Amino acid sequence: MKLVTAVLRPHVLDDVRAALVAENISGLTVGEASGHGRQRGHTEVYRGAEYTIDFLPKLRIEIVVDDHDVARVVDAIAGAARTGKIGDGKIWVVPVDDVVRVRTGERGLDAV
Amino acid sequence: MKLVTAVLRPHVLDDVRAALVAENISGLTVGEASGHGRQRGHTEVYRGAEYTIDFLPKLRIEIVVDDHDVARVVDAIAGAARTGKIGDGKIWVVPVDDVVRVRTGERGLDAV
Amino acid sequence: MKLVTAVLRPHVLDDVRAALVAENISGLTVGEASGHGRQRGHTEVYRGAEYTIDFLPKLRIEIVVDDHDVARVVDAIAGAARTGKIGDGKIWVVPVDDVVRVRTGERGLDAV
Amino acid sequence: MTGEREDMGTIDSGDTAWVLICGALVLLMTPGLACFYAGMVRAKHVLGMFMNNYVAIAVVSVTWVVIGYSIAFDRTLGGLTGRLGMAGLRNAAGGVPGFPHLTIPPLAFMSFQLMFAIITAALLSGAVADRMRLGAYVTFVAVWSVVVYAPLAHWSFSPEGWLAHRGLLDFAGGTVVEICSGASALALALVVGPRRGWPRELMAPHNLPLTLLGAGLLWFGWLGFNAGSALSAGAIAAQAVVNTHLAGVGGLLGWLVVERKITGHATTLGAISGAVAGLVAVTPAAGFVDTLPALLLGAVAGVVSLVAVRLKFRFRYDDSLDVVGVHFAGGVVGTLFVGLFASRGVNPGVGHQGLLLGGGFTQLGIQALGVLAAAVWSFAMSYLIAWFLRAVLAVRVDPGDEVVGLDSTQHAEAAYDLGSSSGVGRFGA
Amino acid sequence: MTGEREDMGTIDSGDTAWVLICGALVLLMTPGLACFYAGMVRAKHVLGMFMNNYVAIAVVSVTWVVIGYSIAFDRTLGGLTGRLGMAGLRNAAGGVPGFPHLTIPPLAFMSFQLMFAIITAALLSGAVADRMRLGAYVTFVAVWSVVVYAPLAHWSFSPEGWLAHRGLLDFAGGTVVEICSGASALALALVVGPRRGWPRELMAPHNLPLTLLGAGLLWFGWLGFNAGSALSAGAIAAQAVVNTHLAGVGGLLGWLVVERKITGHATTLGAISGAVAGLVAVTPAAGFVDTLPALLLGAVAGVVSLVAVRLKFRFRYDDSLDVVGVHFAGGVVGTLFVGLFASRGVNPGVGHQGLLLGGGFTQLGIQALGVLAAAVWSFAMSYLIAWFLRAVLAVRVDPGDEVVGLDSTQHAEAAYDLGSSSGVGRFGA
Amino acid sequence: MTGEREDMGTIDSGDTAWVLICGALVLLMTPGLACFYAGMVRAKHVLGMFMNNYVAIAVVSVTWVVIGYSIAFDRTLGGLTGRLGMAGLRNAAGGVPGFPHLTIPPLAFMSFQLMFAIITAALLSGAVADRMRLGAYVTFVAVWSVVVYAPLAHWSFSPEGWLAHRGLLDFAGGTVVEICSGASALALALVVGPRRGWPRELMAPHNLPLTLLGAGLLWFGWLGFNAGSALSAGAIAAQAVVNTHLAGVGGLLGWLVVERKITGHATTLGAISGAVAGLVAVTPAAGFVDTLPALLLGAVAGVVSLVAVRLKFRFRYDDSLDVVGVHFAGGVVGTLFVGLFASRGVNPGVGHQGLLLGGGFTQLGIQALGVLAAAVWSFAMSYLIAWFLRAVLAVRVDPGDEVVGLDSTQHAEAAYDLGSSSGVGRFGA
Ligand SMILES: Nc1ncnc2c1ncn2[C@@H]1O[C@H](COP(=O)(O)OP(=O)(O)O)[C@@H](O)[C@H]1O
Ligand SMILES: Nc1ncnc2c1ncn2[C@@H]1O[C@H](COP(=O)(O)OP(=O)(O)O)[C@@H](O)[C@H]1O
Ligand SMILES: Nc1ncnc2c1ncn2[C@@H]1O[C@H](COP(=O)(O)OP(=O)(O)O)[C@@H](O)[C@H]1O
Repeated sequence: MKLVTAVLRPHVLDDVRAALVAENISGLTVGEASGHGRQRGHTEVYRGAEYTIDFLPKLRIEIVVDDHDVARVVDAIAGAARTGKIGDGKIWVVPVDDVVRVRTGERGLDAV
Repeated sequence: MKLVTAVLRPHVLDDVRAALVAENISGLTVGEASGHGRQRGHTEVYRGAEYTIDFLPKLRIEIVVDDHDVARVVDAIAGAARTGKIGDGKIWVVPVDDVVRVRTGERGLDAV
Repeated sequence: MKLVTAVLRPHVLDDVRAALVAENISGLTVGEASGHGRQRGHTEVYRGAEYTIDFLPKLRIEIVVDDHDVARVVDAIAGAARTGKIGDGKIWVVPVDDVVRVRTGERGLDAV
Repeated sequence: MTGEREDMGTIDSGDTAWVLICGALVLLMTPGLACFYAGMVRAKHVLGMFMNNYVAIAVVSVTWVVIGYSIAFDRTLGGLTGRLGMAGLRNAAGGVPGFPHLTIPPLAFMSFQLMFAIITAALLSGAVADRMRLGAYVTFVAVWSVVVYAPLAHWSFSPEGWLAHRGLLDFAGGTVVEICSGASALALALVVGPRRGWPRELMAPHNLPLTLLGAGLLWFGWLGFNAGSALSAGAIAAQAVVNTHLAGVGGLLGWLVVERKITGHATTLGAISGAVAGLVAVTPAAGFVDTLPALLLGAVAGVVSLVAVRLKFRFRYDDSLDVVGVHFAGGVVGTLFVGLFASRGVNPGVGHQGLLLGGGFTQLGIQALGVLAAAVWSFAMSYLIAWFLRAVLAVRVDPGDEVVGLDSTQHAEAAYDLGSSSGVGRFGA
Repeated sequence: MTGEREDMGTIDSGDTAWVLICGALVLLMTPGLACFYAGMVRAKHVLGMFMNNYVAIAVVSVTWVVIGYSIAFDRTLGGLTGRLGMAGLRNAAGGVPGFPHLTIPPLAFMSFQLMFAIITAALLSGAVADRMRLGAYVTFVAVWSVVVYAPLAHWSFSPEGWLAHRGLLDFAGGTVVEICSGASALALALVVGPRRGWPRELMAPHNLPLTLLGAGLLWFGWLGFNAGSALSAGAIAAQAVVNTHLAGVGGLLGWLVVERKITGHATTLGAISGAVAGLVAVTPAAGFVDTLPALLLGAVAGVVSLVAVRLKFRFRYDDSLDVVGVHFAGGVVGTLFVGLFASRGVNPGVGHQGLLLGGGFTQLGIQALGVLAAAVWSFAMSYLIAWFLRAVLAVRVDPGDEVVGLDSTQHAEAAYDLGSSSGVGRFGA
Repeated sequence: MTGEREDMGTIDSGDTAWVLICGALVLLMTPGLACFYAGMVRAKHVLGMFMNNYVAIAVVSVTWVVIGYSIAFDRTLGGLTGRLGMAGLRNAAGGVPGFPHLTIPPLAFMSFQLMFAIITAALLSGAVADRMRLGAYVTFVAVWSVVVYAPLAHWSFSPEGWLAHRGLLDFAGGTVVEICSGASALALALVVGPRRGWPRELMAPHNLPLTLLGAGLLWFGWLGFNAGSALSAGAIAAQAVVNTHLAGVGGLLGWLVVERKITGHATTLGAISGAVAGLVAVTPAAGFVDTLPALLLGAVAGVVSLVAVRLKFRFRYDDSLDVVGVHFAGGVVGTLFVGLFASRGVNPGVGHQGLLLGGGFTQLGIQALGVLAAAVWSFAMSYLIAWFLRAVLAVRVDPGDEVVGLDSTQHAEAAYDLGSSSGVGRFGA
């Protein structure tokens, strides 16, 4: 199993979820994050003083998937989240030793 | 070493921490997250318009542990967080190459 | 590739980022977290009733890096974040199978 | 400080204190409205909403002083508009045409009326939340306050205006404030177009406590809005206070009861939306009807508004914060209601008793005329102005900016920066 | 608008303006209280608290107009209750029995008193925060406002009531508002039972700025609450303003100083809790005592409240937001204090000088009787009503809903949706 | 309740109602200021700011009653200070020296003036936000209110004070409130030193809606602040209301227009900063100048303040929330402006017409003298007091505490605990 983590623009969540549902993936966990990269931040002005905000709001999505679903999931996310402009984000994949479903205690693939 | 990540219901934190303390685990990092899975969201009503909220509030706990503590830790968390109702959440385990304690620079097991 | 995750004090972000820039690392993702460990929490008082807050605010930084950058990155973060007092935090390193840049679909090292 | 009281003949200090403080209460309604509205938008558009309300205060104050007041309250030109003899407030301290028995300084009257013009303009911002360019909004409001609002105020509020002259009873602005803001808002929303993603996307309020606090300030201010319109501190003002309050109460209950029946939930946004609808509806009626009718009026308005706010989904206009559903609907209900329940016992200024008090259809007819005139005038003129503006300048922000949010893109600010001291970092016991 | 001032003989426009605006200030206290309370609950119960306050406005307004006012202020039946001759406000505009020299329109008096009934009811919501069903709360408040509050108001506020007749001095409601709300809150809290997890779990305020703002609105409103009770704008009103303010000041300082001594910290919640305790305590005294005694009274009340709010942990009743500790304790202190410092020099309406001004124990005895009567009556009757309600319907929400929060489960809303524009996303310089 | 209106000879109920309610409005300004300021600091220092404002209410109330009022308004000692005959408010109910024709109870005057002293002190907290120890701040304010503020109030506000005697026109405190707070704030900021990390670090407002709401409350209260200073409800009060409002409007527009030109953005913080600057500037002028000059004055002040707030970066004093840039600058502009536009037509109390109204340089000279005297006195004395305090006790919190935040370290509280019910957990449609 793998853990797919994606850091994306905030407003793509709906589209990403729809794309995942189309791949029969419904479980996922989302959190807020701030990202720094090539995308430029913006300027804020308070009483005439200008400040540069370097970090931009991002979503961070985590999905545990079966090994042979990884490619499909990554493609689905990337496809739905792509705007083509700098700042679309990253997806990374990490190996997972084990998964547990808390409710039942099921392990491994059954738990996903 | 392993990184144990648990996505749980928000109100179980106290119980989970107590269970971990009983296992002599005291270090952990917590964050907020939103989860989507089999558990159904709820409906909100604003001036007569109904909206479905698909994501539910969850906690996300991370603990780096020694390899031979993994089983105990996972069981402790799962035991404390289980309500038996859909939505209890998931725990996953990921291999860790190295750990550093920032304060001292200690590495590996000593750093946990 | 590796994923370096660091849990640090909130106010070190600027210094850590500067240290990373010095190492030619500019991409990173940050989130808020709460940490529990040896560092003692603080007390709050509401209408004479005292409560102990066990969790302390932390930052959680994630950086995907090339294998041979890991050591430098970890050292840079640890160096910039160290105050020497309990509660400085942890850094852990996890193996990464693959990375994708959403914008372009680039994979692996090119995507970082 | 002077320490001495000036003697101005007919000036009554109690009446003056009353109207001045009521004017202050009405002024407070605009910041209250800003909170009420801003709490309802999404977190990235909050400051845009505040901005629209605060600039409305500024812009309308200028147009009112420069020319609006004169159009509204100088001697009439055929009942249609005031002359320009009080432009720039020339001669404004001397008296108010049509109000020979005024017991307050004319400037107190002028500024009380100014606050009305402000809040009416500010209400429009709710219909075009989250997308209208500040420059376009400012331009619209400036033109509208002179071309649409001031003449209508003349018709209904100046005793020499054609509607007032025909006997229209509009105590504190059912036509001038409520119908006008509602109809103008509809026109504006139609021309500006819906928010990106509406109605598919969830656009839930980002901070209901702010909205609820704003509603409290509105309720508070409304007592001054309506009862100050008595222009004196006596029995009519007292009746107006009671009626205003009870109509708010009726609206709150009316909305809640029906909402609970329909959706199974009683919501706080529903409660205060109903209250505001009741307060809107009683605005033309506050000093003309008796106590229990006012309570009834509120309840009716609460229910009508609950239905009316749903119409936008059917007719597909994005009146984002329901200016039409609350102010237009409530204003119509209230203005007509006066025709049913106006009572000479409550106010000797009532010409014809209401229909249900045995006065026949006369007053109701006049009220209906007032509704019609105000609605048509406001809608048509506002549509025209908005349409013209859209032809000559950009009325909407860049679509990308709309996604990112008005606050950072238009105003270079962020509403909140709660950092790590909120929520996260506070687990544990 | 009428533009003319009606002449009603004895009506004084200054007094009328004063009482009307004070009534508006008292109305504002309930939204203020809503903020004060809502800021203190956890983020998932915020709207539940607002709802309880806003529906209290609505429900009590209806019961007051329908029957409560008549019970409180119509001609007496043996000093125990008013008759029902003013039910539905029949004849209410004609005058107020026992107030022959009233210089304000009777409806102004009626609505000023209505605002008192509202806030007293709203206070109860603090004792049963985060767990009581809306339906049960509404039912309780409706019955309580008629059966408990209105008769007590008759006893103390109507000159024909038995307590007032015996010479009880209660300027603005030490018995009627403060002791009554405190004792009723205790009864209600006992019957409803504690919050899940109390007192083990941390239940820290979720938004202290909201609470602090609410406290500011309360303080502002309290000036009207107390000084409006003079029913005229003169020296007694001025004295009441000064006393009210200084008692708030004394309470703030009293609490802070002792708190700092005990816990090592001066907290903002402590500061305003002390201020509110001082304002509570001066309520019965504002128009009867001199300036420095008022300051002293506030300080005493601040310290007493600091101690009293801790009692709930000892006696294990979950008076969640300390209605008992602040309002009951403060009300008792203040009502008795009048017996010590009442001064004929300040107010010719004082029958017996206070004990410390050489008037002997007479007034103190009467005040103690008032305390006792108000406390026993309010507690016993409220307990009875609550107990009865618990027997016939569910008074608490489902335990699961209590964990998830009232806002989403009861009201289908979320207080906040600060999304990604708050905090996160704003690192950096 | 008394139900009867006391007759005190020259007391006018309308004037009394007016001044009492204006006093309440001024009281509300301090919680309003607390919101205004607290929204501008970072999320970890919010309660520290609220605390400073609320304790200012308490501390200054005590010093004012004990001795400050007497220094300010008792009979004069050579024009420099009042005597101590009204210490502890002895004889304070009997009259106010220099105000023989007062138509309100002297205690109403006393408490109206008290509110001025409070807000002036509270303003100082903005200059030393996020770093000053509560104990040191309290001590400073207590001493300052007696030693700096009260004498200056005597000079300008008591007709027997040397500045007033020379003909200084300061309607509601351009010297006493605005210049004094600004100059004192500068002294305090210099002695206390800058915030850790200033000016390198981003110290953006954490909650602009709170700030914007606070500004709304300030604007509302300011109408009472300025127009209440007429001490009667008549034409001058009406003029003061109009002028005050229009100056706020002018300031808002002035700032916004220039800001947009310079930075490309019109910000909400800029809008209300300009409005406040306009309100500040009109404070000395409200009852002395005509309507259009007031609007102009506001616009000038808005632009001047926009420039003045930038000076701190050049001269490297951390006047954190711009008390100097807004209040000092605005106060100077407004006080001098009176010398240009003071009009006997508006207020018969004006001795010399303003320069631009043909009165020559006399009044302008007096005004300049007032500016100078107030500025030098306030700055020098405040510097002295602050310097002395720094010598004998810690004026700043522990540097570590400054990083962690005043709220948790000093007050053992957290401003927000929005938990999982905000933002996160609310994705989806
Ligand atoms: N090396 C990295 N490790 C972790 N997150 C990264 C890394 N590089 C970029 N990110 C995340 O991806 C986001 C987008 O990256 P950016 O370089 O701005 O654009 P793009 O992905 O289009 O090249 C960043 O805001 C950050 O959250
Ligand atoms: N494949 C997954 N990857 C990551 N998180 C998941 C996944 N599936 C579920 N989750 C998380 O677990 C939570 C509970 O899952 P859900 O299916 O609702 O109930 P249960 O775990 O009881 O079967 C979800 O809200 C989500 O946060
Ligand atoms: N085993 C662990 N797994 C995950 N996070 C941990 C672990 N131990 C500590 N942490 C994180 O590191 C932070 C600092 O740890 P602490 O023990 O307080 O100090 P130090 O790192 O200086 O020894 C904690 O607040 C927590 O967020």
